[in-house]
Amino acid sequence: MKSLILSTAARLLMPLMLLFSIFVFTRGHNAPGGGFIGGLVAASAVSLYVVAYNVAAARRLLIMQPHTAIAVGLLIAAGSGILALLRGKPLMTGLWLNPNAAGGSAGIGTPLLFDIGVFLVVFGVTVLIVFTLAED
Amino acid sequence: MLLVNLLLALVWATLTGNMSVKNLGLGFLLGYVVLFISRNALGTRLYSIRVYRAVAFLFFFMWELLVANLRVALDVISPGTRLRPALLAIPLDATTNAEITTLANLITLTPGTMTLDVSTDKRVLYIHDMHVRDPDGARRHIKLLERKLLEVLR
Amino acid sequence: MLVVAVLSGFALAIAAPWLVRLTRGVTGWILALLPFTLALYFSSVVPQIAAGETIGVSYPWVPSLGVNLSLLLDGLSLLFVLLITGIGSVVLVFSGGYLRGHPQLGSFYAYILMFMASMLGLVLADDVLTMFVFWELTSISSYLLIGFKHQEQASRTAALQALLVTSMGGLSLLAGALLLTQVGGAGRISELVHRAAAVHADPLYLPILLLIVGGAFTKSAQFPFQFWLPSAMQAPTPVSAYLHSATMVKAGVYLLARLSPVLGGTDTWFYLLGTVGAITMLMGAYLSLRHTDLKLILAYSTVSVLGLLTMLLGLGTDEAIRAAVTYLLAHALYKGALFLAAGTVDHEAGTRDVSMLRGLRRAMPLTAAAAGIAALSMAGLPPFAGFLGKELLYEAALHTEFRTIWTGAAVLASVFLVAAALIAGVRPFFGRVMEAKQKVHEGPVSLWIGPLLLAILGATVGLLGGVAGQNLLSPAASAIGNRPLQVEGALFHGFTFTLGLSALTLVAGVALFAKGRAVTWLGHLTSSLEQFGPQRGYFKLIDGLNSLARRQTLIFQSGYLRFYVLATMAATLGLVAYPLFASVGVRWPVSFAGLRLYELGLAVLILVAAFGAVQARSMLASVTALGAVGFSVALVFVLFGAPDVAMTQFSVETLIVILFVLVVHRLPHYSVSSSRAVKIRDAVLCTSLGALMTILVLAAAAVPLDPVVSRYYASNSVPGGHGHNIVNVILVDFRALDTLGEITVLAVAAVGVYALLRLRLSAKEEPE
Amino acid sequence: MTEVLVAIFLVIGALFMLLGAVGVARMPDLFTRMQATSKASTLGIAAILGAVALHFGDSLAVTSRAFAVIAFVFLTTPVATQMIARAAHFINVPLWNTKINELAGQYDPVTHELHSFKPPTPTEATPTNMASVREEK
Amino acid sequence: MERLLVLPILIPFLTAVTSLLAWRWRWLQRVLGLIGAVALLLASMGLLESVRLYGIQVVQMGSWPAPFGITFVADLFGAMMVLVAGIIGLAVTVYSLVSMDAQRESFGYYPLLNLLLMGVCGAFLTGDIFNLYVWFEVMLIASFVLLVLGGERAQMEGGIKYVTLNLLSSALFLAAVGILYGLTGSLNMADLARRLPGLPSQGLVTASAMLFFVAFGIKSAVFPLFFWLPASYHTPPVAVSAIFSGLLTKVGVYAMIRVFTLMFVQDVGYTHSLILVISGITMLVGVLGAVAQNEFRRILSFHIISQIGYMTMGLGLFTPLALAGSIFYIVHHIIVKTNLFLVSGVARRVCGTYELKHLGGLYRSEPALAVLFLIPAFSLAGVPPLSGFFAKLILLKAGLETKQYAIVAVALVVGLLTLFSMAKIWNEAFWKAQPHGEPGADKELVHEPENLSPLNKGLYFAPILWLAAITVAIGLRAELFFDLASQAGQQLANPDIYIRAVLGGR
Amino acid sequence: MESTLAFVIGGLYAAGLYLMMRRSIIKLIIGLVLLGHAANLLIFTLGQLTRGAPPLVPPGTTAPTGDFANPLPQALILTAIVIGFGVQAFALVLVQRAVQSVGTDDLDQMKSTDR
Amino acid sequence: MNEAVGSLTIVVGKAVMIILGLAMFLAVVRLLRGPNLPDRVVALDLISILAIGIIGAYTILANEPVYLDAAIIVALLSFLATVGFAHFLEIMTFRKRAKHD
Ligand code: NA
Ligand code: NA
Repeated sequence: MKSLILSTAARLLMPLMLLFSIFVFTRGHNAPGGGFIGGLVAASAVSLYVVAYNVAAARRLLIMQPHTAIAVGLLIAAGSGILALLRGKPLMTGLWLNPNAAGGSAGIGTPLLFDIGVFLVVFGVTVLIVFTLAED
Repeated sequence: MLLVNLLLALVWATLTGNMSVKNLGLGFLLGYVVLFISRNALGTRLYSIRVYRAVAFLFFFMWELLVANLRVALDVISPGTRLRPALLAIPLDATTNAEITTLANLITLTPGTMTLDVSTDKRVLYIHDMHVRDPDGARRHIKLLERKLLEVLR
Repeated sequence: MLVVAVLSGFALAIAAPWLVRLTRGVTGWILALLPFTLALYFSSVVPQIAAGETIGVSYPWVPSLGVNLSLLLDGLSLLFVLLITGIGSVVLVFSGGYLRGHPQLGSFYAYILMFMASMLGLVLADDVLTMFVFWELTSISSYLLIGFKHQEQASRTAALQALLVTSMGGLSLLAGALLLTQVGGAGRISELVHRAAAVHADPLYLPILLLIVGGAFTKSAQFPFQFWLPSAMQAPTPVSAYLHSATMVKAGVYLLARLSPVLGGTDTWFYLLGTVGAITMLMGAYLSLRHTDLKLILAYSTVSVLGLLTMLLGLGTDEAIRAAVTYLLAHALYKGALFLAAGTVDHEAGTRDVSMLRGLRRAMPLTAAAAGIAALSMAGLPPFAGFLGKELLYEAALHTEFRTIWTGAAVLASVFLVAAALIAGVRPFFGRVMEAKQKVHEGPVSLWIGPLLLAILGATVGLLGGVAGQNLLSPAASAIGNRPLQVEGALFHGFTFTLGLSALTLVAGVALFAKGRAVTWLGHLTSSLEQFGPQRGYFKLIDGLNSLARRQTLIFQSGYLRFYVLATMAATLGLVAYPLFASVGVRWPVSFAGLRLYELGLAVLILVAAFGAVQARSMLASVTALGAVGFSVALVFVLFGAPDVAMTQFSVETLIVILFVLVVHRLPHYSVSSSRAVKIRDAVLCTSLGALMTILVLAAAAVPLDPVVSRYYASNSVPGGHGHNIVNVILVDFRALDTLGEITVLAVAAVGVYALLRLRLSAKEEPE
Repeated sequence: MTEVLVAIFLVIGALFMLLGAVGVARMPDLFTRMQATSKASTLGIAAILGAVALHFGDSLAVTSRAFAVIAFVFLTTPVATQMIARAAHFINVPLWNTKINELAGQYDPVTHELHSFKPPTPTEATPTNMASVREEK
Repeated sequence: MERLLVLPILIPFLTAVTSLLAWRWRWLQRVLGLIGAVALLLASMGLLESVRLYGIQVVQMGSWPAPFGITFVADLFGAMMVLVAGIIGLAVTVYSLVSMDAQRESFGYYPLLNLLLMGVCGAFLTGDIFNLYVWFEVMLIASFVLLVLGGERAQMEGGIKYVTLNLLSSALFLAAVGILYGLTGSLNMADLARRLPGLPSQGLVTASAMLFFVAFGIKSAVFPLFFWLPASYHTPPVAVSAIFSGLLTKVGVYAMIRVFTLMFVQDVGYTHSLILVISGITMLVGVLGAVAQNEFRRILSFHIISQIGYMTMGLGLFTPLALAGSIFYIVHHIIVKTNLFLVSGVARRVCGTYELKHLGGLYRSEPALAVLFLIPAFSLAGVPPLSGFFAKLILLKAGLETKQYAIVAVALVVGLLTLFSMAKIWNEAFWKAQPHGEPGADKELVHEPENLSPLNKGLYFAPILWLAAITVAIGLRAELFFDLASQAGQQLANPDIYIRAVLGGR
Repeated sequence: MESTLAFVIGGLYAAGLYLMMRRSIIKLIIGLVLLGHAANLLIFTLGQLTRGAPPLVPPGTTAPTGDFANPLPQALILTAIVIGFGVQAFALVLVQRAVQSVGTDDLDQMKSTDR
Repeated sequence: MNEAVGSLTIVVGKAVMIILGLAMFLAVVRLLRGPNLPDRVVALDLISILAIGIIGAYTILANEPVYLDAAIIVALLSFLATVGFAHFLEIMTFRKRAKHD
């Protein structure tokens, strides 16, 4: 049932898609993109693998199983907001390592952390749905 | 492995449009991660592809594509008259998955022909050809393409 | 102390089930200590009240709503309180014997104590809403007691009937009470009394009167609500004696008496209460002769007396009020005794059918004595209390407008009641000894002591009428009349016209009894037909209600999802379109200025693709069309400066298509389709709604929005949010909480998909 | 100069894509339609994104991304085409005027494995009739 | 203060996420669920207390000032609703510990329950109309999954209707938000309240108000938008029914009251009169629906609709007293209705069915349950001195004061019919002896009756007792609750208080 | 373009609702997806349309120069799209399970829980 | 529009948009007409390719390179959609056949 052409192409396409997903994700705060699209593209890469091979093979690729990715993502997203709470500020207040830097180069901040959470959740959710449906 | 990783770093740098050492380093790192993630996906054979030759071949091929497209244009405008579609089996000399896949893609991109599938034992390629007057002639044409490609790849 | 009196009953009710377990056979005696003690206490304040004083307490409950736990002890409530506690003691003792060994005895005591406490609260309440609270509690406890033999269908039906009828009245009373407090400006009856004139003058007087009287009539089984009371005889006899004769059914009468200073004295009051009372009196008296069941005879005679009391309150003259309080006391005593005696008879002889009961005098001398004395009182024979009451009744009837009517009715009813008294209280004990299935003998002391005490008390009241009149009845009458009224309670006033009427009544009654066999048999034949005028109405109403409910549910809850969607859409259309078109000044300018051809093309494309999704005949074809719609919509986002949205739309669209394919490829084909007419109807409705949305958008687009919020985002995105993509900064910073919710939705959806596909409950392990 | 080149590339690309679309609309059967789209559209993409690369020629980031798109489309379109063709075979999509069919009967109807070509025997030539899978009834 | 205001969403969220991480350890999820429920209750109590002491509480998420950032606001109404959610959350969690089957538990029941609570609390606290939409969706999707978790056929069929109609509602809600945004450029509800009166075309505002009405009307199941409720509420496990019955429709009512007191008060003559009429019809249709049913949970489900009518009646009357009545009624209803569902679950456990025809004998076999049924049942019917009586009393009083006699009459009649169907359940399930048919022939009897161990019994009865005690307490200490409700009603009737708390003196 | 999109929105609503009133369960979901598009376009249109100027702050500056598209509706739509994605995915699987357990896609045969 | 874009580009760009729109229309016609599912899938694939083209042209027209990312997304994902479609079409027949045998 496997298509040779597809599975061969998938080996090349998947890393490219993953790379693009990271690219889109990291640019997100300053250009179109972000956690959601990044997560979706990454999940699409895994989905392509599911189509080209099967779920079991795709599952072996993952460092983190989708369930865990969802929970960890949620935790990171909420945690980035709670950090502010612990610092006595309202929930979701952005905290930056270098808040006074000019023009968008403030370095790492909790909103970026938040976006990582979004990435993980979206990735986990999409992969989980695709896996479950494809295995059914 | 190292080669592919470097290649990915380069792709990263071009994507981000920043060729600085720092960005290349980041690209290398990311490439490493990506490769780690897809470690099972990449069989060993992929590494043997000489990427630059493939790229060169691709540019050559694009030219042929452009020229021969006119023929398709004619077909599209008057489909009924000149079409002699046929489904043909082409015995393969290409052996590796990468070779077969590349050949299959090229056949599809070549006007008038289109890959349908590869037999499970990888010995026959099935194609669709729109202008078959002589099946063996058509087969020969494809074999020519295959030979050229294998020259590049091997 | 008043509060303690009320609350102690509730407390003891909660404790009763445990007490039964602890004290087994003598629980009744122990529990009776409470009402007995209370009776003693209330007796001790009789002189105080007789002197015209009142005892009042008020605790705030929900003062903001005007609901206060205000209790007031005056002459009228004292009379009732003594009846409730006194008869309550007797009934508790009786119940211990009557229901000896019954497995549910604990809850029986609980209910009856709860009832007693509620009834005390009712008659002590000075606040109309407080009174309502206790009023409802009496209905509830009555319900639980009528259904005491809960495994019998008849008991359950009767209980429900009583509950519904009295609760209906209760709600009527509630509405009336609320209006009354609103109109009268006070919730306390003792204050409302002073505002009677204002209440009478208010346009809401008639509704208030009707609502409150409605409550009273249902509770006191007045025509046409009398039917629940005979059904309620399904309850154990002590309950019938206590609730459905001596106390609860008098709550309606009490209410009328209590509020007569506020609402009484008008023509409406006079005619309404007088007429209904008289009809009830006659009907009850007549029907009491049509039955052979001892309890039913007594029940109908109770109905009759309740009508009589209502009539008297309606007449409202000094004589009438005097008569009312006297008759009330007399009736409570003799009817309580008769009911309990009937219970003893039933308990010992195994039947309540008066056509079979004979000659029990030998076997049950004490019970016979109690019943006999009570019956004579009921028949109005001197020197018993009943005689006093009847005398005063005739007196009142003779001294009121339309006196022939009142007097005639009173005499006629009394004649019937004499006969009924003899049938129920005398005949079973005399004559040949009946053949019984079981050996008949006198019951234990708990069974006979109660009726005997009550009967003797009735005789005593008659003999010592002056004392009772002075201390109990006069204060009560004064409270009703809101003016000093003396009840003398003398047995003999000389050979007056009323005495003549009394004699005539007795003679006629005895004659009726003697010929009673015929009457009884006639009653036997027709009882099933005649009894159920309103009764049938009730059942018809319930049936009608059920069928209306079923039909309505079939229509609204049809199960057709498309009907639900249709109804929802129709509602939306109507509700939204009306204000939009009805109000002036809403414009929806259509302008195609500056439109580019490719934009128009894209718009057409979306619509064509959507139409394709509608028309597609296979699921996957719809899915491809859907994909086309999604891609075109994404292009709109591209054209108007929304790359983030476009990218998201493209990827989501793709994934949705993939999911559709993943799912649809295992589904069957479209198997069904609606008829053409249905399709046209739906299309028309949907097009209208679409047009409505178009108009809304056009109209809203014509109103320029204030860009201040967006400008704030633009100017704070880099300095505050440290990002150049404003949309992304909104998502992860300005409105990050939305995004948090959004990923939560995603996470739940994934868990849902996972659970839906993986969790297949095995047949064994059903959900709890 | 660049502007003119951009314009030319744009027009060529657009025309190729239109050609592909006309092909899809007009060609007689699925395979010939796929022939039309797979070529015309890839070439069209190449031309249009080439124009993009030219237009933003001084920005390496943009140019490289434009080429990335071209490369990706060239990489993926044939694969996608092949997948559709394969599926179409199992659905038994009718072929227009196709005299020579060496693929017929080569798919194992149960395992979907594809045999190497051997001349069809009469029994094997029976098409795997999947009428029920075809959508329109 | 700022922490208190966000705890009601953070606690359930963190509980859910940690439970997700503990996916494989069911016992740990149970423990976490219990801890989370207790914590939520404590936090909600603290929140109400601080609102009571210090007035309306406001937090600007991300420190972005209103109307630019998302505002969380707790006025008395909101805080009371959160408290009730906490109460119900704890009751249902404890009940679930014993009633929920192991399979559902290991497929994410506790995380889902907590995310539902998160959505509910978020909806009660947010001061931003789009954020409200988001919380609605969180609540909705969690409820979808809870409803169909287990995948039985009835769950599927009910679930389809529930999902479809609620998504329709969401679509309308979203459109309404879009229109409102297009008219004003703002999403902050206080800001909207300030801007809307100044718009040139009030007809458009009213039209979008009606879109909101339909959207929230579907969620709160008013006539003629209630169909999803009776189709689905009786299909999931009883603990799920219980929490749905308590909280879901009330979020719709809450939102309706919120927008129709804060934002849409321009054309009260049309909007609120309409709400009043619809309330009356809703009461009647709902209670008649209940009369037609013969299954414990279906009866209860239809009563929800009927009682939604009472809640919106207060909004329709639109006086401070009436609003207080609505609030009082909502709080009362949530506690009582949840409790009745919990009771029905025990009845099912003991008798093996929800069908009245096959139920019976509970009066003898479970006397404690009988008492614990009567309390909420009579409270539901408005029998004094329980909570339902005062709830109804306030509404009646408000109705009479505004001379809306028709609605008062309807409310009274519906009260009687409610009593009727509660008595029906009592008659059939408790008083009647349990019928002994041939066991195999009973299709409804899908579950073998069983005896409960003392521990299980305790876990079953503890939440029922807890809720019953609250019902009684509300009745006996009605002044306290009415005082709260009327203060909350005052706040609703004077939106300026809210607006000033959010936007400051501007 | 606002007027044009207004008609598109109306058309999408009409099509979506029409599909939701059909008997086939899968059309229900397709209808829901169309409704989602309609709502998103509605927000987009009413947030005012600006051609070709994404709300990005050019590098090196702190605020966008000149005309730029309104970012807030875009953020709202993004949220709505993602929520819609989750909900639709779930609904889709629900439909699949419903069809499997009832054995048909005919909604008219899924009414056992109403009566 | 942006002053950095010459008038020729604008004219050509708009014309190209219209041509591509026309192409899109043809693709949608095929999508709606079928007659078989693979025909529709091919049409959908063409639509996404056309979308890439439109985005590319618009990138020039609006002189806004950020749209290119959208084009990459479409290229990556539409491929997945087509492949997925084809794959599950095949599975569908596979299952049916397996059931028959
Ligand atoms: Na922030
Ligand atoms: Na606008």
